[in-house]
Amino acid sequence: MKVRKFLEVKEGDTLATLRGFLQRLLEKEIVEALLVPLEAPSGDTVMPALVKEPARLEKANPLAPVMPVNAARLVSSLTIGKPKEKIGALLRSCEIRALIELVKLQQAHLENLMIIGLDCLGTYEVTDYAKLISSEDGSPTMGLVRGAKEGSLSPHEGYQFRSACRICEYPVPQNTALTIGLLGVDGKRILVEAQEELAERLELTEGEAASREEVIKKLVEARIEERDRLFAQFRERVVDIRGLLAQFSTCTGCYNCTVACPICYCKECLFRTSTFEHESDRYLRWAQRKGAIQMPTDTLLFQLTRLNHMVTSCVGCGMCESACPSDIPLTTIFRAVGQEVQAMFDYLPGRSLEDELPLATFKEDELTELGETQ
Amino acid sequence: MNEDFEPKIVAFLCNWCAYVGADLAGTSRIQYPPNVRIIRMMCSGAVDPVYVIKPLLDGADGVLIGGCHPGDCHYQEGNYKARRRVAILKNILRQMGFDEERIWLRWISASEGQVFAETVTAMVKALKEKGPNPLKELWGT
Amino acid sequence: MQASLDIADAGFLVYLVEREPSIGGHMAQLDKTFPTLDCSSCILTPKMVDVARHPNIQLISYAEVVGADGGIGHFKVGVKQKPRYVDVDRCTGCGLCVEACRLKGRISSEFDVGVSKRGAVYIPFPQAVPLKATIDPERCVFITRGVCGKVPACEEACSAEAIDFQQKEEMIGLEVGAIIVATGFDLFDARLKPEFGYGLYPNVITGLQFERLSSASGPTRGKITLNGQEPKKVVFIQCVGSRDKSVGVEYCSRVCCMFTAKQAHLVKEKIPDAEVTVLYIDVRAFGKGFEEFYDRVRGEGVMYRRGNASEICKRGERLIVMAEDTLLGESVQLEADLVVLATGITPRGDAQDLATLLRLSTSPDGFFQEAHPKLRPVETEREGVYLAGCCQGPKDIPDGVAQAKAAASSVIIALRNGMEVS
Amino acid sequence: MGLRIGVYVCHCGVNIAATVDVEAVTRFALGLPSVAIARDYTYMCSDPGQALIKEDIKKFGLTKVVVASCSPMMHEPTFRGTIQEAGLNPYCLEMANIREQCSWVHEEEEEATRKAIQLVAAAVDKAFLLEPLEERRVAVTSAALVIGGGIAGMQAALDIANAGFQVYLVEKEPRLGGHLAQLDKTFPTLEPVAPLLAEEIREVEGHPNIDLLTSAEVIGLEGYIGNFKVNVTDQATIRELKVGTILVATGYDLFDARLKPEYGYGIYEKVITGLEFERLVSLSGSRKFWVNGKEPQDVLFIQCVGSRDKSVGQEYCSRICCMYTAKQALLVKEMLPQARVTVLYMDVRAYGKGFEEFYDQVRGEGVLYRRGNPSEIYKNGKRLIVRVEDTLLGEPVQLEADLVVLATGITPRRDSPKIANLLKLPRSPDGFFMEAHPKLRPVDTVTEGIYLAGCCQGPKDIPDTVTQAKAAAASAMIPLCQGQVKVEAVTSIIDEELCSGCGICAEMCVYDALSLHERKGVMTINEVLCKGCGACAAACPSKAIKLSHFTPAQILAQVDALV
Amino acid sequence: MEGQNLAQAYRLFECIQCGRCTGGCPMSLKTRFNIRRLIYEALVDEDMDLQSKEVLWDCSTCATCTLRCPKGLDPTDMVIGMRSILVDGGRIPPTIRDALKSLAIRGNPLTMAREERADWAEGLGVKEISEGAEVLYFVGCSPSYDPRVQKVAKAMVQAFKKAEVEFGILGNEEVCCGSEARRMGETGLFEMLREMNLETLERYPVELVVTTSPHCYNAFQNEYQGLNLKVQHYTQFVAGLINEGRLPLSKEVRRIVTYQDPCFLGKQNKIFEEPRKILRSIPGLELRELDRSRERSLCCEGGGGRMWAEGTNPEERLAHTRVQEAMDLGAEVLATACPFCLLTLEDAAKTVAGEGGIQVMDIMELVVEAL
Repeated sequence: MKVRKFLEVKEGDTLATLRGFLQRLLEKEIVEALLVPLEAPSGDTVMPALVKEPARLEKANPLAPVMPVNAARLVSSLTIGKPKEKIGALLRSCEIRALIELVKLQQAHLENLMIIGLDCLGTYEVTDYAKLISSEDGSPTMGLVRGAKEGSLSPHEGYQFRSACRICEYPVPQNTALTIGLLGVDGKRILVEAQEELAERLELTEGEAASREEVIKKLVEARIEERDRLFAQFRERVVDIRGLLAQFSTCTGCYNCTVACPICYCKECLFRTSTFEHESDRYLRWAQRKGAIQMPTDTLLFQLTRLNHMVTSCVGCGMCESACPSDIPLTTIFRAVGQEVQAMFDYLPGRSLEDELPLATFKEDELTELGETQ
Repeated sequence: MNEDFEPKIVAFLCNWCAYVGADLAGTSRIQYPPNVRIIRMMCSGAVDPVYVIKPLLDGADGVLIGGCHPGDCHYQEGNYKARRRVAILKNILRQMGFDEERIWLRWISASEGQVFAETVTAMVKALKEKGPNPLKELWGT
Repeated sequence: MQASLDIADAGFLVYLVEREPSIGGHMAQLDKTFPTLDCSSCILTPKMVDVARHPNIQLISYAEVVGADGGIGHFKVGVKQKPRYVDVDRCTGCGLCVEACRLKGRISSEFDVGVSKRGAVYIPFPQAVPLKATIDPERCVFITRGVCGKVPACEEACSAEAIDFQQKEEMIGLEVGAIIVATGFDLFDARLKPEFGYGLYPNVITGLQFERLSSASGPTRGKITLNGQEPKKVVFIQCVGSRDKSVGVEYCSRVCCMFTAKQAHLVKEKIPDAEVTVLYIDVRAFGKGFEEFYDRVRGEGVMYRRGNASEICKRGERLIVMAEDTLLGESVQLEADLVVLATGITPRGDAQDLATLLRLSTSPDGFFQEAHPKLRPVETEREGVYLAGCCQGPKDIPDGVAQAKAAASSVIIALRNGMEVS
Repeated sequence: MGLRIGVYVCHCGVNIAATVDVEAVTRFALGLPSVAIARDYTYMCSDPGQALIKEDIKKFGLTKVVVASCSPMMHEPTFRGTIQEAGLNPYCLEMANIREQCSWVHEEEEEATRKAIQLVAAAVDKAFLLEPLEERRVAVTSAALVIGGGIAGMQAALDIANAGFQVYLVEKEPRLGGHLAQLDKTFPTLEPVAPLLAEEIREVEGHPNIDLLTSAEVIGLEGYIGNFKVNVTDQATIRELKVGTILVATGYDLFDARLKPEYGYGIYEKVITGLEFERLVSLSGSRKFWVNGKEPQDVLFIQCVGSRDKSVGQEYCSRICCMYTAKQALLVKEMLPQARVTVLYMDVRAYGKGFEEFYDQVRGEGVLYRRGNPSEIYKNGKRLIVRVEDTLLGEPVQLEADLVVLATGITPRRDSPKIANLLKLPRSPDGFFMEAHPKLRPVDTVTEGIYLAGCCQGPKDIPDTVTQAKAAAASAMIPLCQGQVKVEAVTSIIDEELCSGCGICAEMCVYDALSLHERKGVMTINEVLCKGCGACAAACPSKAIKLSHFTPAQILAQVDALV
Repeated sequence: MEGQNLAQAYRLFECIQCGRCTGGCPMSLKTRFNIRRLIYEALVDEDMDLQSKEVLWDCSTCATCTLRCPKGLDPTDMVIGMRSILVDGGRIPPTIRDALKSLAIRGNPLTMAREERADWAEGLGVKEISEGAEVLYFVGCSPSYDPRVQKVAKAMVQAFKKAEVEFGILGNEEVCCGSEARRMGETGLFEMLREMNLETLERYPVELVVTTSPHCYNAFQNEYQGLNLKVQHYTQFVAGLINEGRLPLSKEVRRIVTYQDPCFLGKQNKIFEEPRKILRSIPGLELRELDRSRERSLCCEGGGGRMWAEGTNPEERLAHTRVQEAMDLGAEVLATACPFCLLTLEDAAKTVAGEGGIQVMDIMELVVEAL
């Protein structure tokens, strides 16, 4: 049974307390290595690192509201070869959900992996975070941590969270072995949820966070409101084919989205393989036939195909959009389209390992009207 | 309806039922409009969504996928796979503002030459009502 | 066909002699098969093509066996090749001659059981194997009367110059190690039960005619209509020419219960508001999936009434089927727009001649007699001659196929042993 | 040498030429890149037509051939043969169907010609990308395994052995014979079973080609058609057998009459099953028939006990009970002419050869058939009372009986899930093993090289079982006769460089042809098992798996040419 | 034990209860008479109470059940057997009893005097067979006594004479053929009458017996074991005469005629063509076929003793239906070739069509019109 315990915040320093807690995980050999964001030497961002030496956790900063990479990709690399040592991975909700999808796609394994989840208070684009941290206002982190108690998570003035975070309904991680909670918890303590036996080894204290559920609910409701507003805007934009073109026609075929996406697991994207390599005279023939052809070719085909491949598994982390040089609103597109397609099969990506991937299964008695003469 | 407009249809037909049905329409000399171009597949379950999107982006006005009736698949379940894929694809395209009714999935058995001809005829009619694929003009295809 | 394929696959040369212009038999005429409702031609056509293409099978169609001397390992079989009046090497099966024939649409089609018409030169059905035209010597006016315009229309139409009125009957001598008899069956002639008015009322049809009517490749393109009208009340009558000593058919035909159930289902499927009634004595849904199918068909609203019809007459435009519902213990008069007679399976008309020819015996029911009813169901009294399919007794498709394969097994054994000796 | 394509456009007499401007199509083809030669001819499929292609292949050094004519369903094999004879790989052929799907369905020449031109262009573009494929063959171990030593297994074993092949016959029980050994006489001929069976067993036991393993069980299976490895144990030792084909003849169980408590089976000793009746008659030596030392006056047979009965999960008909009941009723009547023998039935299913005649005979001897299936049995004093509605009278009646015989149905063997799992055999909803196709492949399974015989596939009487056993034997010995099995040339192929090993393709494959290579982390394909449907390829996002001859590049090239 | 005995005697165990007998039974259309159920009750009910089964007298012994039975059983015979039991037990309708009594005493069921049997022929110059003739005309009871049917007998005589057939009648020596007696369950009486007729017939060296009634024809043909004479129904004989050109039909009879197949002639003896042949030979006559004809003809209810028993539903008569069907065809004449049909149908015609409506005639009457 999971129990809810607390970690007393020492000297009002939440980050230090958290670092200490993580060190304890290593020292007590609860895990043998930890994947956790460390502050970059430049100090203006954080990057995930696999840490074996507890002392190196002095630089750990899981609270920094920035996510240069969805770490599910890294967990995939770490576990696809089935590690012999137990690895702990400190992840945000969207990273965990992506990981669940990757496990179903056999791109990651959960054996010898301990998923440590952390309440996500929202993230800035990498560039915004860098600006914020070097600005005079100081750390963009602590204001958020302070607001966590009431759930009032407003971005720094003049800045915005990433669009994915603004509409994220999952600030609290699921499918974890250990959850570190900040929402609805007063600043003196950090909430820790774990299996009873694990919790006992962690030297935690008893306590209560009575308003936590209430705070989370309010937060999610606000996010959903924002989400639906964005979706509605999107749907208005794509009522017809012009909308489709408006969304995608600026694609430059850089494939950054596929690189940033935690779920795009193909070794090489189909569109970068020989199938879509053409001889020069072929391009010329097309141009001849049609008068003009868009170059690079097949960007629209690429986007629609990627949508088709990914949309059922998209967890909405928004990394694609962050990576897109053409500012295509990929988060909204994938989340909005995904919502309906996923509903067709009652599928929520990242919800559970039990749910079958919609593209990997089918039923004899479903969709029976399709194919019959109308 | 634009009577002069002749829609272009690409059809993916399974080797065992629909393609044979199309052949039967021929042997039975059942006439239908010449707007359809048939590509033979081994199974409707082998029709990749890319194959459907590609012609539409290239300016085809409709895509027809023909498979065996439920339960009749030569490969047991290929047509069910096709059905789910087409359902997902149609849903996505519709949400992206593309007219999903340009994609038809139909079960046509080897003995249904007439059904094949009727399907093509009906599809041509429906596409004439819709007019040309707007991508043709807008996307320069 | 199945037996040929198996033996040929095992590496032996097979001569397949078929009396009709095309192989395929009765199954080619069916629409769907029970209980799985597979489309009959979808599963049969590939098999026919396999036969035609098999390097070890030599197909001799439109020919008849006229004698078989010798014994196992060294039969000498005489085959009479009937003239098609079409050079099969040149004929491409394009059908231009068929279109051109002056008698087109004038001769009742055997394949469509009279539901449609063909000409004197014809290809029995679009998937025929071999896909070659044949001229009906009894109907072609050029053959019977010696004139057909200046040049026979077919000859004029044929660009492959395949029409050949000079063709004569030919005798072919074959030497074979074993013989399989798979000559099939005839359907009971419903005219022998005059009380049903078959032949008198156009809307009293047989089960096989129904198949052509409901087949997508049939004359109505799968629409169940009579003179363009959809029947709203359909009555199926079972055991027409089965289990009936009064017409000398004592045995059960084994397939009618299920083909009727299937046809009743098809009516319900194609005309959902039709009232469908099946009159039966015992429903013999004995095979795999049969009872389940029978359950399903009843579930779809097909009314099964126990009591076999006694008579059909007319009231106005409608047919009246007179029967006793034996469960009610009352006579009933059912109105019908269409009555389908489930005619049973009978030995082929020439079974007795063939039996004499091949020195086989027949059982009292007129089918070929197997060596032992339990343990040697495909062997005959004559060593080296085996039975497959309905020539031994009524059978459904899987049982027919199984028996063909069983006969093939016996032949393979015989041939392999012969090989070792020589 | 570069790509050199030859294009051949057939007139098919006037069949194509009347509607399609064949010369225009040919001229067009000649202008396509890589097309070395394009010709039209009256009948491409005729010998001179084929000769033309063969000459050109040599003369122009063609690497690919496109034939525009009738449907590939008609002549693809023909032209494949043609180019093969001229030294090309048969898969370097592409056909454009300009007859069935063009000239025969369109009347307007301009449109039909335009369509034909496009079809030819698409065929040329696909031909451009065609790759030679190999029709491979794998060698077959010249032996067969038969699982089950009942009548089906024995008959199959004998057939295969008689054809000269080694057969391993594995039987779970210490002796051969199965259920048949328990029967007294057969219907409808009333022949005693024992001598028939004894002869069959003697033949099996004495056969030089049959290796008989009794009290033995199959515990492991790997491999595929032609090359199965089977582990068989007789409890003490494990033997590995190498066989080319496997025949499953594991038989059936009888329905447990206790599952219909309303009949009081197991409570009343005078309520017995049909099989118990057989033993009773066998033991009493067909002379006297006693129940508790007395001749019964009223014997009642109840049909469909555990058949056609959804309430006990047995939806299907057991096929044999009607006739064995008729036979048993007749036996009673013969032994005790004065006894009243009644059969309670729903439908009498006397469908087989001589069955209806036998049923007529049985009734003629005075066996009373009453329509109605009983609801319950209870006791009144020493006699049994059977409550039933006589549906022909439309009245409930209570019948007295001294002996009630329950015609228990046939059910799948209790261990069939285990066998199914071991041999990877699907089962139909009724629980019996499923055949590959209910109509045309009644003894094959979806797994090539594994065949079904007898009641493990569904209820059957003796002749049907023997027939099916022989049929399965035919299927099982064909690969042995051939000595090798052909592998489908058009199969899926995996690009290991691209494969991420996600396994979606394996989820799509109904033939179990795909598996994850543990070490490499990529999928591998068993080409012997692959049937070339392409479902896997359609599911693979990176196209790391493709269907050969129908690759994405080839199909997209066709699309490109057609749009 | 009645049921068991019947089951044994009539092989009832072989019945599969398919219902074809009842389904085709004309009486089952209007009464509770259900022959399939009677068979079943005999099988399953050991104490079957026949005595209360009034419906047994509904059967007209048309034999459709027997003809339709797929298992070769003879339900008609079973009904007769059941009636025998009733007769033995004395449970019979009074009208039947009178008819049987008359048969026993007077040799006819019509309670007419034996010595008046040949009165109808008075003045027609008909020879008695004792005077010697090749053809014996067996007149039968109704044609001898019933004024309506006598016309048929007279027509016969006229035709015979025209064709110069050398014929004679038995006169008062003739007794009933017994067919109806047997069908009313009096097997003993039937056998007695048969013996009498056989004895009479043996005395005369005739070559051919021609009957007016299909019932007599049937009895001679199928139930007179030991009769070595050729027997013909008049339709056969007359058709033969026409064929041979011995009976020229020269006068036009401009009438639309339809024909009722009598059960004992058609269904039971498969004589379908000859009556039609005769009708078609009459110049000017248009023959229209009833839907239910030949093997599917509808019984008039006159056979099996039904001339003397009303049955359980006397209001509804099949003859009415039949007349109506004939009228719907537009027929002016409903022709038949059986005295019972003639009487029942004519009765019905009066009720349905009234006087001056459709006419019911025997074929012979039409023949005579054409002479």
